[in-house]
Amino acid sequence: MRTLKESIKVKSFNYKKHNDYSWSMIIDLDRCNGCGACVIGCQAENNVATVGEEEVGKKRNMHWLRIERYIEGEYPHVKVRFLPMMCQHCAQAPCESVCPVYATYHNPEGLNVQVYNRCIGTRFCGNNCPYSVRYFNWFDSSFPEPVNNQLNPDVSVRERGVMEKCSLCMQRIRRGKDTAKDEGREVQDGDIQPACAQTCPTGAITFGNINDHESKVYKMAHSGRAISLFEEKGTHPAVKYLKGGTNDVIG
Amino acid sequence: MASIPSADRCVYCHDYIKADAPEIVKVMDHYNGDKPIEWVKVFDLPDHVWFNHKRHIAKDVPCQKCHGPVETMDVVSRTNEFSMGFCLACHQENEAPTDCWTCHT
Amino acid sequence: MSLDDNVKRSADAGVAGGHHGDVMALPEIESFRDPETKAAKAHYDDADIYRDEKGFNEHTLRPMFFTTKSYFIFTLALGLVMAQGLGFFVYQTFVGLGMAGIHEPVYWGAYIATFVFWVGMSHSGTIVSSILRLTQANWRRPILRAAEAMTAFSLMVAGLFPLIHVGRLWRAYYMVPLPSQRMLWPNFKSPLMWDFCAINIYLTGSMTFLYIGLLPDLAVARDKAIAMGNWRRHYLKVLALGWRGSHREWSVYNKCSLFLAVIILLIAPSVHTIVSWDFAMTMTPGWHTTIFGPYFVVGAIYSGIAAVITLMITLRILFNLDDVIRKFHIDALGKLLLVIAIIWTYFYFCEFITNWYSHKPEEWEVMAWQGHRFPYHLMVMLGGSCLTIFCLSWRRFRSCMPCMFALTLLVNCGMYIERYLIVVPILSRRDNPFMWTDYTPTITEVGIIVASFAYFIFLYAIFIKLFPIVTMADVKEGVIVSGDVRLGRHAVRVQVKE
Amino acid sequence: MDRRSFLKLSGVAASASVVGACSRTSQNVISFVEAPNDGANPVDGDWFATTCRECNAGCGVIVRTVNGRAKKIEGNAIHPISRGKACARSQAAVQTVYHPERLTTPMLKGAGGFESIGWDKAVDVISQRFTEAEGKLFYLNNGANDASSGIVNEIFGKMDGFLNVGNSEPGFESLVAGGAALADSPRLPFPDLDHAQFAILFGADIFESGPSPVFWGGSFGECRRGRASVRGRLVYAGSRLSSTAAVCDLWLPVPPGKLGLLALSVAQVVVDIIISRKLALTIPRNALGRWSEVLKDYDPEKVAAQLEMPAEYIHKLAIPFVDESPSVAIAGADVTGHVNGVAALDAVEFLNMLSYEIGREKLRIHERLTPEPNEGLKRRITQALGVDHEAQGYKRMVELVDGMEQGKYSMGIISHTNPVFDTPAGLKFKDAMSKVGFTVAVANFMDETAAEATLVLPDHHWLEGWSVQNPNFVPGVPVLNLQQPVIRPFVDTRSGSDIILAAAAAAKLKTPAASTEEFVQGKVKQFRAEMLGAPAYLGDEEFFRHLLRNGGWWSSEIENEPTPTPPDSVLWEYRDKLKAPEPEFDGAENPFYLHPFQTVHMGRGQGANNGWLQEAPDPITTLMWQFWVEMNPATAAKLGVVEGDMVKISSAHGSITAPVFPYKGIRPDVVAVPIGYGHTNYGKLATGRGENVMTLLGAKQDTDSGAHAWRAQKVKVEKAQGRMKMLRNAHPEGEYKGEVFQL
Amino acid sequence: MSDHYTVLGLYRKVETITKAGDPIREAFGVKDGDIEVLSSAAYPDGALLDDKELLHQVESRQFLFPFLMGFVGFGAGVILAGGTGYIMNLIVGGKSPFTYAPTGVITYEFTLLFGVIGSVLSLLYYAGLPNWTDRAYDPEVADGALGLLVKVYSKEDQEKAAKIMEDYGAYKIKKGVNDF
Repeated sequence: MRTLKESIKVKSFNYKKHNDYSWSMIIDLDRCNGCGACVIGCQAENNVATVGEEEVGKKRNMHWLRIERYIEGEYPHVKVRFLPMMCQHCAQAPCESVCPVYATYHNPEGLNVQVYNRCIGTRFCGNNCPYSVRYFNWFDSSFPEPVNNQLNPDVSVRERGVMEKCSLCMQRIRRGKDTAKDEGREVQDGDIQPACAQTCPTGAITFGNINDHESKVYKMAHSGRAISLFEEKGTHPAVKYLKGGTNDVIG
Repeated sequence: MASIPSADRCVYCHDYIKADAPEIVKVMDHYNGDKPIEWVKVFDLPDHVWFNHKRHIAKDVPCQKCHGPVETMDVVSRTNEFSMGFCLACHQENEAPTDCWTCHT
Repeated sequence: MSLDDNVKRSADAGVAGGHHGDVMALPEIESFRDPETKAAKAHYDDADIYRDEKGFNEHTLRPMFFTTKSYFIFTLALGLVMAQGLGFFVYQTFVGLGMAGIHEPVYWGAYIATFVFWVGMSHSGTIVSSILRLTQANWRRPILRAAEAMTAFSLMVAGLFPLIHVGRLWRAYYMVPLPSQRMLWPNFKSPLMWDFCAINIYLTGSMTFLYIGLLPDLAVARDKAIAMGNWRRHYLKVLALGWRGSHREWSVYNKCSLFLAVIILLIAPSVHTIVSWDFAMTMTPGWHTTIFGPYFVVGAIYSGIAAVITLMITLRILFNLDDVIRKFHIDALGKLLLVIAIIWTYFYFCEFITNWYSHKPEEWEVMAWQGHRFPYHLMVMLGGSCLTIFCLSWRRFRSCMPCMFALTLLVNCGMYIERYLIVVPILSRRDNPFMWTDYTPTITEVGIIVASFAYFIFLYAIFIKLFPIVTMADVKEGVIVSGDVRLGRHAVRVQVKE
Repeated sequence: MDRRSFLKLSGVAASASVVGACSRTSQNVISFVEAPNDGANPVDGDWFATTCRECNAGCGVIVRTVNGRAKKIEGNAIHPISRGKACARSQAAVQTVYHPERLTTPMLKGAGGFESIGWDKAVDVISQRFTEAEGKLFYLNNGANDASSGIVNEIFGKMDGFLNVGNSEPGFESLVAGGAALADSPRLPFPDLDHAQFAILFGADIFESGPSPVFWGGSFGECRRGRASVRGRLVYAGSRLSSTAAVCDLWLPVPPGKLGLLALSVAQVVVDIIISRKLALTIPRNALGRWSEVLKDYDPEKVAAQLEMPAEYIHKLAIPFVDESPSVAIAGADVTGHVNGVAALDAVEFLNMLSYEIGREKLRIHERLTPEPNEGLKRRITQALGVDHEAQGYKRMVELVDGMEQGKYSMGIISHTNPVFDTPAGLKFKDAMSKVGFTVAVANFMDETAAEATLVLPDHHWLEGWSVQNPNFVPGVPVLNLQQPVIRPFVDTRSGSDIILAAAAAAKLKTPAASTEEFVQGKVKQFRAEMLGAPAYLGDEEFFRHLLRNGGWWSSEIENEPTPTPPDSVLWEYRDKLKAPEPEFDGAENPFYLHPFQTVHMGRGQGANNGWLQEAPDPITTLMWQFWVEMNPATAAKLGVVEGDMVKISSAHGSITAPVFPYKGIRPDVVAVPIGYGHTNYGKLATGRGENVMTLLGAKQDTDSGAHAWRAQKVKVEKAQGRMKMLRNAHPEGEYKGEVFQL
Repeated sequence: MSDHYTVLGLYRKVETITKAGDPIREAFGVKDGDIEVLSSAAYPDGALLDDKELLHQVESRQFLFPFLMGFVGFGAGVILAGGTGYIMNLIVGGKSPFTYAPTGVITYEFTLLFGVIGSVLSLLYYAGLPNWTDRAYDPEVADGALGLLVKVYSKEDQEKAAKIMEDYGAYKIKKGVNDF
């Protein structure tokens, strides 16, 4: 076992040098039509479990991304809005500082990383998230024999008692950076797509590195339409939403 | 997670090189009988760890550093315990990323 | 009668080396030593047991040495209740936390409310034993140990709940700050780590406080056990550390218990403040208020003292210690409870009016929903505060044992519900309206919570049988240092200043 | 793929296993005997292009396989229909390959139910049946013109007793037939939403059902925010605020069946505007005069009462239709689901023609009027696959059922469709089917139809088999989709078309090819000459591989050619086509209109046995694992029911009970019920969940196109006892508090 | 070194024991540490035996234990809370690896913990307590008797001390060797 002296000598991972990436996602609420392709795409990519009927009755469904549907107005002037809600990867994440075992922390690339095998399941982070986007494995996720062939080998399958949430498809980011490093080039904009951004038919979800000023994400974030949810809570989320168009267009 | 090349690769040469060695015969039976070979994993990482040989080879880390002096062994045995400390120590010495998501996604 | 008469009387005490300065204050201790002389009517002398110390020892050690058959039946029943709780807990650990009723936005439920309740109960010991000891309130003497024992045991029960409600119990050792090959340390910026440290420190602190207080009585119990040849003599001999009651030991002992009282007095409020910071440090509307620290501490003292009264009354009845723990003590505790009830109601009203008046949408949403959904809960809580203040202000009520017993139980129920109302409704009506929900505890949770109460009482039952429950050393000291001085036509009880 | 070996374990099975296996179990790694053709890349996995066959839209998808196991399906970036995207159903299809309830062995219905027989015995039985039938057989598939329908057509096409039928989605064939009524060849009128600035959707739930939600979703994205300068605006007219209507800017709750009337009144205003503003159009002056004279009695003031909306709303639709050209009108299931479907469709066509005339060069607007250059190629590819558009639709289904009643067919092949479940009760398909001596069901799972069939053939999953597919919904570009096996068969199944070929060969019938793969290569070779933009220097084999790598052939060059002027003869036809007949309803005495609709996850019911699709929350109701009926809160109050109470919906043909979901976005006199629930024999997850709304529908058909008028049904609704817990994702009060986010 | 002899005299009343204290002391010139009085309750200092000076030097140093241990606790708290944060070097919730407030909370807790430990140590050290050898003691002390214990270095002195105690009203004398 390393002595205390050795561990102090540790050259800790120096953040400043490496954070030329700051991943962020922009969701254009004008384009989202609530079709749910992203929900299933995320589930297929990240081995998210289905919990069955009676657990869903207890509001324990595990989708990392949910489409929130709000209704406004009375008949016949009814307006329905869709709001895809996933982990916002806040810069000042209220969930990170309360975890007693560093199971979730903010990595130098602007992601709120949830380390599944470090989590002991106190669920304090789930309580502290104003967006309620953290999901807990109440039971062991059941992938019966033939179905487990579909599991994605890059993502671990979580045991009961572990908190999980949208990881902005860390494994795809890591693969994108690896292939870029193999081919000896920088990561271009649009090179890396999380599962939801890749499969969104209307192109509502865009992903990219907001530090590089030519990226689509940067232009959208500074397009004046960009808002972040619960801005007054000061969490500075990395996921921003573009306001939908004004709906009282006609009349 | 690494994998084992398919049996037809072995057969390509061992059809005639040391074809009588008992182990080689076992491989040939499997190939001819169309039965896939069930190798027993000697080096196995827990399921919550994602290991990528490519990055280590790119940094030309010798196989012996982790797998031990394989060239001297005729039956490969596990020399060092693949614990987190083992990997972290090496990562810290060589300025490799020690970020949690490097190995735990 | 001039003052010097008093001096003459105390002079009769014939203390060797009269040249000491404070001889005047030394009262006559005749009454205690000599059974025949009947001193003037004083609080301590009307009971027969005080005629001689041997009788006193016999009387107070009876609960420890003689167990009736009903005691075994009672502990067996407690054991059964605990077994069913243990069964649920083991099942929940192996099957998964889904057995409990908690779900997505309400991640903490009845378990955490019970955890806060038990940590709250633990403040009885510190308040009674340290504050009263430091302020030399003489009526504290017989109830010291019972209250300290309650602290230790309610903390032991409270310490279980973080383990019960944690998701992966078999990985909970990640929180222990020991170096390991993983080179990973727990996160000391998290209120849960402060909880972990505070509760463990408070547990060691109160166990030490309990044990140091117990030391002289262990010696007395040891001598009796050796005399009776009772099986308890082995562990009593070891635990008494060879205490002989020499004056050097007494002097050092008093100083040490003084230090401990001060330190425990500093630890106790910090523990419950840190437990309240589990909620206050979050940004959930309704939790994120600055008043939570003092509010929880006063709530803890409130439910602690109520529990002490309940306990004293049960001890009086079960082990007929009514001449050791007198009505006068319950009355004094009742007055203290009245004061704390007023302070607690003040704090509760503060929280309510700030919330209601400013009408901040997200905070008022919870309060309104809480009101509409939990009317009877609110009633019990108000019962806990208004009713208490009213009843406790009557001396006749305070000295009627069954009424006090019922009232203090009501107070504790009110406090439990108040903790439940802090944890659950605020979580179910949080920021994201899409994820609002309702939470009701399941049979697993109820089973485990009931088992925790049984576990507390079980610990207490075991403690009573293994260690003397009344602080004999203090009571004797009380008798020794007290005497009575004639003031006009009355004899006034007086105590030498320690 | 060299030798086809059925080694179940041949794939390397070192897939991810459960986290936290504390004991250091020594797993073993199973290596391939022969490496797949281009090597199995264990870490990153390989991507293969194929075509998604969950519905007939024919989106091109790429599939990631790691160690011979399919892991993820994603859209093929260069495919013209999917444009790199995929819908929820295609993403969830990857799990059905490894579904525990997949059929594994062919089963023949003996005395006591099914008993499994070997593949060879199955081929013998079928070939023996082929010889007996001498062409008196029918082939029924789900309306897709792919390799299997092509093969069956080429074998039995010439024989007189043969009938080729497509059980395509309701409301779909009217779109085709509607186009046919005005043009010489049946084609779907394709409005170009991508470049439109203003769109009126007449009951078109194109983002959740319809031919391809992925394509239309992409177009919607482009229309809304594709262009930096302008934001496209959409208006939805229809009786229910579906998730398509939710994203439009305005919802007009028009009474059911009256959409044709609305279209005509908008057209009337548009024609008046054109005349009053004297816009210079290529339409001759007298044509405009005649049209305005025909449209005179559809003046907004006259029809406003019937449409239950203020008259100036119609003006508000028409004015932007002209000003914000290019504008577009899209007809959907609400239009075609009624008896006057085709008439309404003509009105919408007329609107499109007018908008095309106004914004001539900006739009690739109207397929019919602009015969694209190699128009013949698309039709010839379709015919080459042996399917013509008359095969589509309910009219042919009725003909098939009558044929079965009269015993005209001694044998039938039903491939990948479930008519017993998803055809209306009025058709009585199940009884007719029992009259056919021998029916073969080619399917992946045991469903209601396969349970009725005499022989069940487990087919390859579409990730494991060969096929070619020509999507009949074509966005103006000829497409030939190729479907290749991306993984080896997971269970011991064989391709349905291979079995038919083998049986036909055994019955000494002329077969186009020895196996489906050969047939596909043959088709590619046949059209190679006309495939513009295909590299000529490649040999046939390399060319086939090149197309396989792209996922099929489509020529993008054609798309951006300038559109020629419309022939005058066509313009005159509108004169007598413009009419708005009154809609007729089955069970007219009942108070409520029944509004069956396709949900985005269940489709017509194929998705019901998929755990992911059942658990995905429905966009509008956010309900999971649940069947429901939507009702306006006012109606629910009148009936005295609250959310979760059961109600009984009955019509002349049947009755169902369902829990109520009060929803503000529906007309008070309309009751909406999702299709796809109420399976009786479709696996553990689907059986017994909800009820089948199709059992309420009669057999009323569209007068002109013969399509099934599936929304022309009126029902009675009364309170039944019992309640059901609504498994909803949204909170009943929280869902109205959206302003928290200041969206 | 040479063995010593102890005499334990038991008295019923406080007055009688106070009278016996001084004669014994003058008779043998007993040093302060060799005479002790046993009682079952804490009598105020000097009430039974004039040993003010004896306890004085003890009293002055006893508070040092908790005080010093408090400092040790302070150090432990800072190292544990702040040090581990620094070594782990993870940015959590926008807070820097080393943060003052949480370290302060943990330091407060550990200072008090070590304070408790210090005071217990001071008790055990100064009272010389954990000493399970059976020393001169009589169970009756627990029942209220007051014992006067003297340590002398010769048998004769032991006899003489026993005789003096008896004169001053000790109702029971116990002699022992090497058990002070």
